[in-house]
Amino acid sequence: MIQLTHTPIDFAALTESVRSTQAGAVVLFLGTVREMTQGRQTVALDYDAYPEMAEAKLKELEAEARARWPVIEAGIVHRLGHLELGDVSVAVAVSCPHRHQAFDAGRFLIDRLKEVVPIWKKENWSDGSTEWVHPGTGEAAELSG
Amino acid sequence: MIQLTHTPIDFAALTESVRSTQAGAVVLFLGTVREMTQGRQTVALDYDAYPEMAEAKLKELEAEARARWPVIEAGIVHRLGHLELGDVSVAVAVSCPHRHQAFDAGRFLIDRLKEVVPIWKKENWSDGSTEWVHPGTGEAAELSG
Amino acid sequence: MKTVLKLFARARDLAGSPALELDLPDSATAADLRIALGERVPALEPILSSLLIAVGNDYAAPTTPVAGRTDLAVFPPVSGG
Amino acid sequence: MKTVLKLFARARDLAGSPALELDLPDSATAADLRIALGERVPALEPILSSLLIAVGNDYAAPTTPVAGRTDLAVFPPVSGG
Repeated sequence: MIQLTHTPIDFAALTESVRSTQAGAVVLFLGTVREMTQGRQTVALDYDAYPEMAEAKLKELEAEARARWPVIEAGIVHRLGHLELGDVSVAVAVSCPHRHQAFDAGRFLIDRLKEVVPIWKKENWSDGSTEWVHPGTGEAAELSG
Repeated sequence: MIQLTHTPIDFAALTESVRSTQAGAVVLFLGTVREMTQGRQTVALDYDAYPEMAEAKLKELEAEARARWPVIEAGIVHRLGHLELGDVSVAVAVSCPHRHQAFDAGRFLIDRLKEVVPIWKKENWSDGSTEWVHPGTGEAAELSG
Repeated sequence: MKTVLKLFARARDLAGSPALELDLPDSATAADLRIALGERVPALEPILSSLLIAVGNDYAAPTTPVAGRTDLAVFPPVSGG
Repeated sequence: MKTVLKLFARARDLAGSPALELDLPDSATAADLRIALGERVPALEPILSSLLIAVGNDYAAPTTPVAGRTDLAVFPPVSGG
């Protein structure tokens, strides 16, 4: 399942959806909104996306993972909009016959998601300022998850 | 949380228990009962343990993980008794500030669990035979998860 | 040719608009689009060189033709997850 | 000295018992225990060399003293997870 959502992510349901009697291993990754980043305090994040392309890229990533590992089921859900501290921003679930396959596929999916899927976060710092996080622009470093 | 249980593992509650505003990443690993192993069909597994030592070793593993990675929260639950196909035999949840820490710590915990924690599985094959899985004894290979 | 692009995140904020229409030569590539965009919206200058350009759902190479497309998008490096 | 050990998994099945009591010399080590166990329970022979020995909650080295302990455990390689 590939999904962008403005409501809280039901990671338990996502995990259930990838379980299978063909799989010996399930790996779930959650990205959650962390309070402290290099000494600065976050109070909230806002996520924006280019939805059509983001969904297309997520489907491509799932296909790439299936080509590289014996993935039984996979699901990726990314939340958009305003997130508070501790909220789940992204959930990646994958099942494979063996555990190292599931760990490798799960890590691949979240690593690549952060590189190629057109989604952006804006920091709401505790001093009241806001700042888009755009790695490599020299304006803000890649700080999350 | 370290726990051995004879009832189904509530992996959603375990995952919730490791979430933290200090963490940007949560990794959950589930071991599940797989039907096919090298061409043989499993109908069920029975797990036995030396409970006191198993709990002590699980606590040691959590301490080792905390010494190696900035673990915010960690939990390991292993089920014992009779498990059907698809049932969750073990759940490992860990939260860390960053995702690679959480993946590495989670993989370490399940890898080491399978090496040192005194728990054993007995295969119930579809031909009606049963067989303890004891890696390296020359009697049965390490076949799971 | 009339060429339409969407803008996202800080690029949208700096441009003050979620979309732009440019008139580009028939031969225009993604590299040409970047230059034209900098001339049209000087406020994008601080991030112009790092902007990503997408044609449909795919990232464009500098040589990818873009003139006349209405499914272009321009945005800074992504930060989801 | 009276020495008590628990057995698990296939070791318990082969021995037909979850626990055994052995009389070992005061100087007996884990290595000595393995030999004594093989003599006492010949059925364990197929897995004797691979059996793990624990003292309390820790794995024993071959030189670990075991005589007189009542918190010993003997079991085949683990397969949890």
